This record gives sequence, C-alpha cells and structure tokens, in this order.
Amino acid sequence: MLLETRGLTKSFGAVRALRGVDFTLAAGEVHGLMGENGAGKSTLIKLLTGLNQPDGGEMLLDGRPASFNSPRDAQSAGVAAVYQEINLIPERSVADNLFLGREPRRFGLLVDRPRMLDQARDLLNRYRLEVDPRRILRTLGLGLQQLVSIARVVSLGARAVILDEPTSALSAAEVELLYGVVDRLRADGIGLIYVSHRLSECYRLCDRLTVLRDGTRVVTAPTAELPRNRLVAAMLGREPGEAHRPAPPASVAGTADRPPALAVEGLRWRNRVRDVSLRVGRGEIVGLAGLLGSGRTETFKAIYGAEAPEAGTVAIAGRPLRHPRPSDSIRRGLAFLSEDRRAEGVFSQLSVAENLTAAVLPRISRWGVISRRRRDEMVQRFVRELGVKTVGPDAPITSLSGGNQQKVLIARALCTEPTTVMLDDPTRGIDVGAKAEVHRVVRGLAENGLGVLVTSSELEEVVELSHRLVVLDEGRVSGEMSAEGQNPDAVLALLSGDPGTAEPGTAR
Amino acid sequence: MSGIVSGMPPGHASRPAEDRQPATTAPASPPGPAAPPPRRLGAAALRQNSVYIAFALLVAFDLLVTPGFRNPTVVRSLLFEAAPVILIALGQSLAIGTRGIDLSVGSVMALSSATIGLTMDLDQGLAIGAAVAVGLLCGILNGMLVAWLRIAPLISSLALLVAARGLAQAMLGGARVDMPFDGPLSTIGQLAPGGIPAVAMFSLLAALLFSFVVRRTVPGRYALFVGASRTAAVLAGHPVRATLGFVYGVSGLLAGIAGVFATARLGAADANYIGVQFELDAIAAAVIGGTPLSGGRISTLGTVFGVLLLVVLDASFIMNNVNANYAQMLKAAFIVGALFLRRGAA
Amino acid sequence: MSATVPSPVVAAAPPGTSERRQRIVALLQARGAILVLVAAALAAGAAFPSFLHLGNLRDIATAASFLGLVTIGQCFVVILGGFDLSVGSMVGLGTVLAAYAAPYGTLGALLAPTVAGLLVGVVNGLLIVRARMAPFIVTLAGLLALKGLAVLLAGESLVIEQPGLFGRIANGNALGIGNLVLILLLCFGGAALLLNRTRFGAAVFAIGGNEEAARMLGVRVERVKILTYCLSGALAGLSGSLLAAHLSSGLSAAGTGYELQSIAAAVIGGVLLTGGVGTMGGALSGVLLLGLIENVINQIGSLSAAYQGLASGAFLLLAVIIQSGLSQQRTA
Amino acid sequence: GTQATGDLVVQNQSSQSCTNASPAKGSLSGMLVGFSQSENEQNPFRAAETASVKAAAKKAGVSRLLYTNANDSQAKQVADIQSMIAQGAKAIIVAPLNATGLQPALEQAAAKNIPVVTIDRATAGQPCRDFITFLGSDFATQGKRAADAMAEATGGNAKILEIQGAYGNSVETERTDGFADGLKSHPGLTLVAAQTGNWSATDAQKVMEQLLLAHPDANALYSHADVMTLGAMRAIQQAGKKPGQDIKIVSIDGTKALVKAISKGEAQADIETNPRFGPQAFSALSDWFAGKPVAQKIIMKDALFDKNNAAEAIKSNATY
Ligand SMILES: Nc1ncnc2c1ncn2[C@@H]1O[C@H](COP(=O)(O)OP(=O)(O)OP(=O)(O)O)[C@@H](O)[C@H]1O
Ligand SMILES: Nc1ncnc2c1ncn2[C@@H]1O[C@H](COP(=O)(O)OP(=O)(O)OP(=O)(O)O)[C@@H](O)[C@H]1O
Ligand SMILES: [Mg+2]
Ligand SMILES: [Mg+2]
Repeated sequence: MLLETRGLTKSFGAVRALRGVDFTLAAGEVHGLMGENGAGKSTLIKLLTGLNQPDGGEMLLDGRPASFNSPRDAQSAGVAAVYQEINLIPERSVADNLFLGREPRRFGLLVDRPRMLDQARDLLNRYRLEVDPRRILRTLGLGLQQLVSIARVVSLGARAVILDEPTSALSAAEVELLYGVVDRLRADGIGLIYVSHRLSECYRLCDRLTVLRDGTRVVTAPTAELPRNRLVAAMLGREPGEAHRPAPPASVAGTADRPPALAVEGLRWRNRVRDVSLRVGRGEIVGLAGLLGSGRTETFKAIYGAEAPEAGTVAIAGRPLRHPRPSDSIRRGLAFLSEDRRAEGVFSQLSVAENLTAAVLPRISRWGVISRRRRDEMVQRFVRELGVKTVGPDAPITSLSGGNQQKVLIARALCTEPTTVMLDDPTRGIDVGAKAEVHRVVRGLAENGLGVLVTSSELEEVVELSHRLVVLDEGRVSGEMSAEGQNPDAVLALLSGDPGTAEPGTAR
Repeated sequence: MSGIVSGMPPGHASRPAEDRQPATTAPASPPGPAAPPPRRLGAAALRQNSVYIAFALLVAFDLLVTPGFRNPTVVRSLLFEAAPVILIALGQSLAIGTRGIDLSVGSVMALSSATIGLTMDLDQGLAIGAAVAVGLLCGILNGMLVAWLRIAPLISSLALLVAARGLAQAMLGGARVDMPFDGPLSTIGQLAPGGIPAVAMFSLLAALLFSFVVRRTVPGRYALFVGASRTAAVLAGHPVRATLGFVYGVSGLLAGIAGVFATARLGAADANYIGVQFELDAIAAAVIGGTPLSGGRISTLGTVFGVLLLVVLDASFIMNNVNANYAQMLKAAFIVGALFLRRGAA
Repeated sequence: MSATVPSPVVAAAPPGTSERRQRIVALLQARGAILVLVAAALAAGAAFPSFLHLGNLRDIATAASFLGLVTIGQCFVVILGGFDLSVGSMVGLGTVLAAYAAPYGTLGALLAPTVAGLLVGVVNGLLIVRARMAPFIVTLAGLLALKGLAVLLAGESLVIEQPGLFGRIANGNALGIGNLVLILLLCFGGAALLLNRTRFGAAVFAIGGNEEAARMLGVRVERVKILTYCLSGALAGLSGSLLAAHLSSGLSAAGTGYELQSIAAAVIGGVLLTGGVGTMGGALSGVLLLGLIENVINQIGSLSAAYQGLASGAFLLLAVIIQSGLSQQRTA
Repeated sequence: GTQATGDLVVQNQSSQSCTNASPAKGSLSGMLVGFSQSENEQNPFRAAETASVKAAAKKAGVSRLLYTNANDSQAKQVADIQSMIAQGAKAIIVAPLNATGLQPALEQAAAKNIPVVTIDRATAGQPCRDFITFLGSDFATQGKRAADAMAEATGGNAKILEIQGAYGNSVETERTDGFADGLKSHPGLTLVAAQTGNWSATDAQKVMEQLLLAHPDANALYSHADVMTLGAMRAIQQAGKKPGQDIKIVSIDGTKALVKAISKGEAQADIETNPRFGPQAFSALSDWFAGKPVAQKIIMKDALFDKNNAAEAIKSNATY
C-alpha cells in the first residue's frame, strides 16, 4: 500500500472528528472519500498532510510508519493536498504561487524569473491551462485558482495527491479538464484521494469508495460494487427517503401573471455586468445559467447593491431603488447569499447564534437593545428547520463543518423575512443530504410566495431547481427559457455556443 | 413572525434533523438554553482569568511588602490615577474590537485639556462641555478617515496623535493655565465620597454601560461584526461606515472626558504633559484584559482590570523606590508575562 | 485592516485594455509615493530657492538614512503581516552599544548593535511564533524594555571620544553623495533584491498574503517570521550604530518615535498594513517624503514647535489619503 | 536679585577665551543668524530662552533669524543646523539637546568659519573650533544651593523626597549630585526617596502622590524643575497636606508660577536657571566678529528666590 492509516483518532475539544479510521490508498488508484458534512473527511486529510497531528492510531507510507509534523514534511515525503478552500496567495502571481518555496535560482541565491516563468508556462500548458503566469492570482476566477492549485501539487512530484472537493468551484467545462488531469495522474501511478459531494463525479473517476460517517469508516468498496442507493444510505446512515429524490418543480403559471418580486432593468457594473434585465415573479424560482465567469456573481452583487451599479434600475416588490445598498435591499425584502462563505459570509470569531441573526439585529431589538429571548427563538427555529448540526447556539461558527456553516448563512438570509432571495451557489461544498434540504428549502420559499433567483456551479442543479432559466453570457442576458423538461446537456451546449469550441480554463 | 421555511409541506422541514439525530453523537442543537462547552479547570481557567489572577497576586504582594500600601487612601489615590485611563482603554478596546486601533487618545486628552484652558474663564461648565465636544469631534474625524477614506486606523490615528498634540500646544501657546480653587473642575479633581473618587465611579459606571452597549445593543454588536469581517458585515446589510464613525466617535468622546478628568486632577490645563503615551497603556491594558488585536471580541471587565493592573504596577515601583529604568523593564516583562499566560485563551 | 472584497477587476471587453489599466494603476500605487515625492520636491524648490541645492538635498537624504534603515526592516515585517514597535528603542540602544564598543574598534562598533538587534529580533520572533502572542504587544514591551536598558547603560548620552574611522564611515563623502546616503541606497537595493528575488522574500509575501495557505504550501512560516524580525532588529541596530557614528555619541533617546514613523513611511510608500503587498522603492520614497516635510518646515524657518506638529500631522494625512486613493483604484 | 532689564547677566567667566583669527569687517546687523532650539516651548524656560534670543536678534539688527526646533530629536538638531548652514547662516546660536551629538553639525560650521554659540547646556566639542563659547548655569551649584536653601527652610531637620529630571540627563545628574553634596554639610537632612518625574508635571504629580503614601513621614520636597514642582504641589494638596507647611519645598528654575507660590508661602525657595541668553550671546558674537577675545565659558547669574524677595520679584517682573 502506498498510504495506510490504522485506527486514526482525532478530537477537537468535545468534538470527536475521527474515531479509529482505517484507510488505504494504492498506487495508481483513485480512492473516493465520501460522507456528509462534518463526517470527518477534511480532518482525515489534515492528518494525512501533517496540518494536524492525530490523537491516536498510526499512519504508514510504503508500509513504514510515518508521521508528519507539517505540510512541508508531508510534501517532502510525497503526500500533498489541494484543500477544499483555495489555499494560495491571492496577491502574488500565478508563477509565484506555483513555485513558492522551490523557485529556480541563479547562483543558488537569486530567483531566476525568466526560467521560473518558462517553467510555469510549461506546467500550465501541460494541463492545458492557458493562463499568463504573470497574472496576479486574485484576478483569476475561483475555478482557475483551484486548477492552478492542483497544477502546483502535481508538479511537486507527490506520489499521493489529495483533492478535497476540487470541483466545488469548477465550471462544467473545467471539470472535464480536471478529469483529464486525474486520468493522467492515475496512469502515472500516482495515488489519489478524491473528496467530493458530487456522486456522479465519484462514479466517473474513482476506483474505490470509502464512506465516513461521524468520524468512523462505514464502508470501503470498489466503485462497481457500490450502487448509488447503497452509497447514499451508507453516508446518511439510513435509506434515502423520498426527500432526497429531486421533486419536479411545481408547475407554474407564466411570469406575466405573477406579481413581480424583483425586476432588474439595464443593469451595468464595470465590464462584468453589461446589460442585465430580468424579472422574478412571486413564487417563482429563476435560475441564472452561465459559464464560469459569465458574471453571475457580479450580477447578484450589483442587484443587491454590494457593488454600486453604474446604470440600470432595480425594483423590489415593485418599488424601484435608486442607489441600491445592501442595507436598503434587505429592508425592502431582498436577501442575498454569497458564494464565498469564508470571506464574505461567516464571522469566524462569533457564535452560531450571532452569525445566524447578523442581518436582523434591529428586528430582534427594541430601542437598540437586543432581545435575547427573540434571538434565541429565532436561532432555535432555524437551527431546527434547516437541520444545522451544532452543539448549541453559542458554539463558535468555526466548529461547524462547511456544510453546516452554509446552512447557518442560509438561515441568516431567510430570517430577514425576504420577499426575494438571491442564492449564489447555495450548495457549494454541501453534502447530498444537505443539498436536498437546501433544494427543499428553496422550493418551500417559492411555494410560500417568495421570488428566488439562484445559480449554481452545477448546471444540472440550476436546471433541476428552477422554473425558468435566464442565460447570462459575458455579463449580458442572452436568452430565457422555461426550465421544465430541459436537458442540462442541451443547456450547456447552448451556453457554450458550440460545445466543441468552448475553451475551458481560458482566462481572458 | 411566521416561518418562511415552515411554509414547506408539513413535516418536511424539521424531519431531517430529527431523523439524523440518532446517527450523530454531536447533539443537534438542543432546544432550550445552550449547554456551554464543558469548562475544564486548570490551565484553561488560568488563561481565561490571567488578568484577574495577576492583579490579585500583585495586590497581595503589595500588601505584604510595599510600604504604605496598606493605607486605605491608596485606593483613593490609585483610582484617581486609573479613572481617565479606564475611559480611554474602553474606547481603545472598542476600536480594537473592530480590528482597528486608536493611537490618538493621549493627544486628544491634551486637546481636551487645552480647550478647557481656553474656555475656562468664561464658564467652567461650558469649558467641560467644550472639551468633551472637542474629543468627540476628533473621534468622528478619525472615524471618517477610517470609514469613508478607508485609511488604516493605525495611520489615521497616528496623524491625529501628532496633529492634536500640536494643536493643543498651539492653542495654549506654551503656557499652562491654572484653574481656580473652586468650581466644578476643582470638584471633579477632588471629590471622593467614602474614599472612592467620583471620577472613578464615573469610569466604572461608564464601563458598565459600555459593557451593556457592546453585549446587548445593536451598535455594539455591529462593531464586533465589523471587526470579525468587514466584507461579511457589508453584505449582511450593516451600516459599516456609520458603525466605524460611532466607534471612533466613542473613543474620542471618552478621551475627551478623560482629558477633563486629567485636567481637573492636575489642577491646570496643560497641553504638554497630559496623556503622553497613554495610548500605549490603554492598548496594553485592553490586550492583557482579553481583547485580541485580531478583532471581533471585547472584554470590558478584563480591560478595566488591565488598567488597574498597570496602575498598581506603576505604583508598586514608585512606592518601593525602584529606579525608573528597572521599573520600565520590569513592566515590559510583566506585560509579556501576562499575555503569555493568556496565550491560546479564547 | 479589513479584508478587501475579493471581487476583482477583470478583463474588459477588448481583452487586455483593462489589464493594462490595472497595471498602470498598480504601478501608480507602487510608484505613487515617488510621484508625490517629486511633486512635493518641485513645489518646495519653487517656494524656497535654497531647497534644491545639492547640499540641502544631501542633508535631507542623510538625515533620512537612519529612519530609512529602520523602515526597510519595518517594511519586511509589515509585508509579513506584523509590526515591530521595538525598532525605535533598538536604535537608541544601538547608539549606546556602539559608543561602548567604539574604543575597541570600528568593526565592533558596527557589529555590536547589529548583533544585539538580531538577538532582540530572535526574542521578538520566538515570542510571536512560539508563544503566539500578538506582534503589536510583544514589540511594544520591547519598546519599553530596550529604552529602559539603554538609559540604564548610558544615562542620557555617551561621547565617543575619537570616532576616527567609525566616524568617517558615517560622515565621509564617497562619490560626492555622502556615505550614509550611499549606505542607505545600497541597503535599499539589497533589500529590494531580498524581497523580490529570493525565496525568503517570496515566503515573506506569501505569509503576509495568507499565512494559513503559506503554511500549507510548505513555507516554513515560523522560521521566516523569526528571520524577518531578526532582519528588522538588526537593521535597527545598524541604524543605531551609524547614528552613533554620525553624532559621535551614544544617545539613549535616539530613535524615539521611529517605530511609528517607519510604519507611516512604509504605508505612504504603498505597503499595505494588511500584509502581503509592498515595494522597497515605495518605502524609500515614503521615508524621503517624511524627511522632505521636516526640511520644508525648517525652510519656512519660523514655525513654532507646536505648529510643526500640526503641520506634519496634516502632511502625513494628506500623503496617506492620496496614497490610499490610489490603492483603492486598484482594489475597488 | 537680578535685573531683568539688565543686558548682561553674568556670574563669572572662564579665563580661557577664543579669538577670531581673521576678523571680518561685517557686523551683526544685516547678517543671517540661526538659532537652533532643542525642545518645544511648552516649558517656560525654553519659551523665555527663545524669546530672549529673538528679542536680542532684533536689537542687534540681524537681517533674519532662522529658527528651528529639534523637538527632542538629536538627529533633527544636527539636520536643523546643517540646513541653516545650507541656507547661508553666518552665525549660529544653539541650545543643545544633549551633552553630545552635535559634532557633525559643529564641524560643518567650523569648516565654513561660522561661529557657534552654545547656550544652556554644554555639548561635546572643542572650544574655539567647534564653538566659540558656552553660556549657561552651573547645575551642580544649583543643587548645592538647593540643599542650603532646604536647610534654611526646614531648620536643618527634614525627611526629603526628591523628584528628579529624566534619568541620566546631565542636568539631572548634576542637580542630583550637587544636592547630595550639599546635604553633607547638613546632617539633619535625610533623603528618603528619589524618583524621576521626567521633567513632566503629570509624572511628578503621580510620583509625589505615591511617594507620600509610601513615606507619610516625609516633610520636604526637592524638585529639579518648577514644572514638576507644580505637579507635586498638587499631589501634596490632594493628599490632604499643605504645600509649604506640611511639606517644605525647594525647587529649581525660578519661573513666575513658583515664585508666586513662594510669596504665598506655598513653597520655600527657588533657585533660578537664567534663560536670558540672548543679549550675552549676541555680544559674544559681535566680540568675535570684531576680533575681541570671547570667554570660553560664561556662567549666568542665577538668582535665589525665597520669602524675602519673592513678592518683590513678582512685582518687578524679574521672573519668567
Ligand atoms: N478546528 C476545529 N475545531 C473544532 N471542531 C472541528 C474543527 N475542525 C473540524 N471540527 C469538527 O470535526 C468534525 C469533522 O469535520 P470535517 O471538517 O472533517 O468534516 P467534513 O467531512 O470535511 O465536512 P464537509 O463536507 O462539510 O467539508 C465536524 O463536526 C467539525 O465540526
Ligand atoms: N474573463 C475573465 N477574466 C478574469 N477573471 C474572470 C473572467 N471571467 C471570470 N473571472 C473571474 O472568475 C470569477 C467568477 O466570475 P463570476 O463570479 O463573474 O462568474 P460566475 O458566473 O458567478 O462564476 P461562479 O460560478 O464561479 O461564481 C470571478 O471572480 C471573476 O473575477
Ligand atoms: Mg470538509
Ligand atoms: Mg459566482
């Protein structure tokens, strides 16, 4: 075995994140690691890469006991990871990021920039990433950043490579690119641990699957021997109920008949949002479909007023807002969930309760004094309704797994009692169970008469969830269609023009 | 308020969590009061409470060793000393809670004092009001620089530190202005019913109010949210700029009042000596007391005790006639030590 | 001191133009301080005829060289995402140690303070890295302790009786621009190389940009941090040594206020206090700009000390406002 | 007492002198003269000193007096002087910040044959080359006189608290040593504690207050400067004691505020530090330009204010 763990345990304070996990990885295999949010996947990876040290159990590399005190240790032993959250240096260039710590040097001292750029170009070309290595990483999209991150790890000559939810930020086209990379790595005899919540990906890529639940390993089996329903059952610890089968969108009347929840006319912001007009009716779920970088996030932000639009009008529930600002938008009944949980969502020093109620402080207070009672009621209700896994409302938000943090943020948006919600990739990094819950919540909102504008990095999800699709292309609305009966592949073809000529991973 | 989510088909919304509960050991949000995470005594408690422990130890030492420390008037004297510092340390901890800092507080105290010097002859009450208002203005100016021009607080308040001191000195033209022996100012400087200075009572009341504002009111919470993540605060619809204006305004206001206290105590308006390097003590006190510079958290009681700790420490050196240079080095070691005990404390 | 919204400026319609614009703005930010410096110098020259005399310019640069050396170190520390408030006191202690060491030879007088600064850096670094204490407080304690130590060692001042070679190192006039100016330029050049062209520099940027990520990318965060504080301490010590040579004296109060002035200079020069961004050229311009302000106040020749404070506070604010205006152009 | 109006207020002069080897024809009038002050004028002593130099400059008819203030920075004072030289100053008066550290500036002046007069604090350098004269008080003598005044005020028996200037400062050292020296001849006077007040009113107030707590039996105060004394007097009052009665006070500087206090019986004695350097400095300069010898060291005449002359001194405006 290339890499093996025996009885690995790890606790964070009162939380027992791993309880005796045995795990093996062979050379040349792609081993999928699955499980619900908080199952312990990231924790296992942190132990394997030396970021944290196990409380008990042992790790073996090539059959010999190994212990890593730091990622650097692990790296030099041949174990490297691309983490769930992108971990590169945003203010540095792509080349700097690729070669950090091993820059080619002249006279053993000064960094040889020309050579570094050449090598960076080679590396990027090898994986068909057409990115100028001099570009500041920050100016690339999250998806491209993720791919750069993978390129870096691969180029380090790691023998065991761990990809922790690499695709949650990738567009469909980029995912294909990633598959190519993975297949090549497998052919090179490199062992890959692949963590993802996307079942189809795992079935497409993995040779074996391991499921973790609540810190214990539930099952390990070759992919072929583990059908979907058994896999999901193993993850959830029960048979998947009706709830997890995508319900067809409730059939709706035409937009024209609905009272408007949100109406956007001729919106412009810099060169990212060029001309966006759209309408969301009450009770309607509108999906914003577009390729990565088509400007969905900026469209959301401009509508919400987080970026000051240069032209255009936004009307919430029929009342136009001249200069939208987040606070006004919220007051008028528009809520927004950002795609970037870590930087734009959670308040990491604060508790679950505080995070949940962050947007409604004036509402749960009188004369500026916050009512504890009303706060706790609100928190309890949403924690229950969204099924947030937490030891209590006063637990620090950082003690929650990514998916549960996301639920708290959705709750934050919902407790403003919006008439319209905009959800930018609400299921990023969320497990199957939670994803279904989020879908149900979204549908519930619509059934309750709210307007919903949603997008996702998974096109199927948007198609499946929405009543109607608005197609965004380079900051312009290029079309509209009913989502019912649509085939995601057909939509994708439409988005990318001719699918054959789409240039994945090309930054312009 | 009626549920948004509960508009879903009945049973759907809440079932998943309940369904899954048996499968998890992490209790899924028990209804009712939150069970706080089990508190381990020993090291953790020591860390959490290092400032109180250090204070108690220091006082015990002084009671045993330091000549004259058992005299009850010590309390009065030290509280007079501490009162203005507590005020600016509170303002400081608020600024630090937003992940900012306010270096200007000492100079704003001097400016407040200079204002008293200029206006005292008209009417003392007016002078006090003017001094406090000037402090508030400085704070708001600082807040605007931070909030609207997005200048790093360290830099904006540094500029204010230099400029406010200069302005104060220019206002008084070098002269110190003695205040009359009667009138409200002199009362502020001397009143100590029951051996507890009125200014200290004011400061402690201010600390109570402050604690309430920070923990329970909307602007106070907004300040912490800004400190935890400014971007997320904007997206959550918080009035981030107004909050920062409020925060630095409060800091300036408190520095203005502290200037009044210091002036009353010195018995003269003085632009040169009042508040020199007080900002450093205020920062040290806030941090020792458990307000991390990384923002998002404020400990009011800790800050008050941080100030008391430093004041008693200074007094211990003087009363034992320790050479000021050794005293300074010991104080540095003490600050590091107190912080070292805190390390890793939440 | 807040996170910038990570929604970046991206490609414009014709690919490239926006990028070019962005490059220009980035350049402006990095070089903005230079522009402000040149503009201010021209204005001062127009107002005061003696300002642009070579001798006066040299004096400005000479006087700025001590703060300049300190600012180099501070710049590294700030880019790393920290602060070093102990540098001012370290300069004072450095002059004192140099005064003690001077009778035993020039090398000693140069090395003793530098090595002492290095050791102070080790202590600062260890406390920050190992004990995980906030740099602000650790180095604040350093500020107090080192000042106390310097006064204990020297009282107010010590005379260096026969500075000889040691004095000439600072006050000699190689290449017609003065040794100190030369040393300053050399150090800035070296620092620019260190920052931009070595693995160490890349690691400093990385840690300041995202410490957690840097750790995961295999940067030896602890070591780099300690080294950076060492660099800062050593440069402060060296600055003290040269100041002692310049003034033929050890002065315990020397360097007072350098800690904040150096941070201000760095910020004026476009270094972000949030870490991860900064250039040496900008920092140098920041230092010179501060020196220029002081000189202009002297050229006015009758401003009382109180108004001097007022004026320099206002100037500082102005410079920072202009600078931050430029940098927001970039990140907005 | 001293006449404030009197031009030259000199106690004594050293026998060594400096003479200009090549006297120029030019006179002071119409000349560009520089004055480098060391710290800001919040301190009444510095204010009086600056005013005196400025007034004397006007009287001497200089074309312009370049004024700089080093604001407590030694490096800045050097740069200040250098910038004066660059601006074409033909003579320079310096109030040095420190006992050393002006060497490069003085050398530059010497190289250009610009005469430098140092006032108030002596600084390291070679007389006649680096500077032509030093004008100032004898601080050790001040300390000694303070001890004598203390003996007089307390009848030779007292427990004394001393509040010192900034530690290690040469003025502080001399005033401390001079006082200790003076105490030797008064065995009834004991020093119970000495702490620095950093030349600051607020620091002195705090120190005095806490020293009084630690030493309730102390009954006299010796302070190195009037600013600090004022702060300390406030502390005495706040401790419920009467300055001048419960605590006898001897101070140094001779500022108006303290001399007034003496006249009211709130303090006992104040040894003057004479800040009126202007006339003497300019006369030294004009002697120099005329080729006349200038004494290397000129000690100012420092008055002693006590209950006998305080009221009159205030009336005749003899204090600053
Ligand atoms: N630093 C930490 N402090 C406290 N608890 C933690 C910490 N890191 C993880 N946990 C807890 O450990 C458990 C496992 O978390 P982990 O991040 O490994 O889950 P995951 O399987 O990666 O979930 P996700 O799919 O949401 O990423 C969770 O209950 C989480 O709350
Ligand atoms: N052409 C481009 N040049 C530079 N950056 C781009 C480009 N296209 C997209 N990006 C970056 O990619 C990221 C995603 O773009 P944006 O958010 O506008 O699109 P999106 O459709 O919302 O994508 P996502 O699904 O990732 O949120 C953004 O951060 C954007 O800056
Ligand atoms: Mg995870
Ligand atoms: Mg997006």
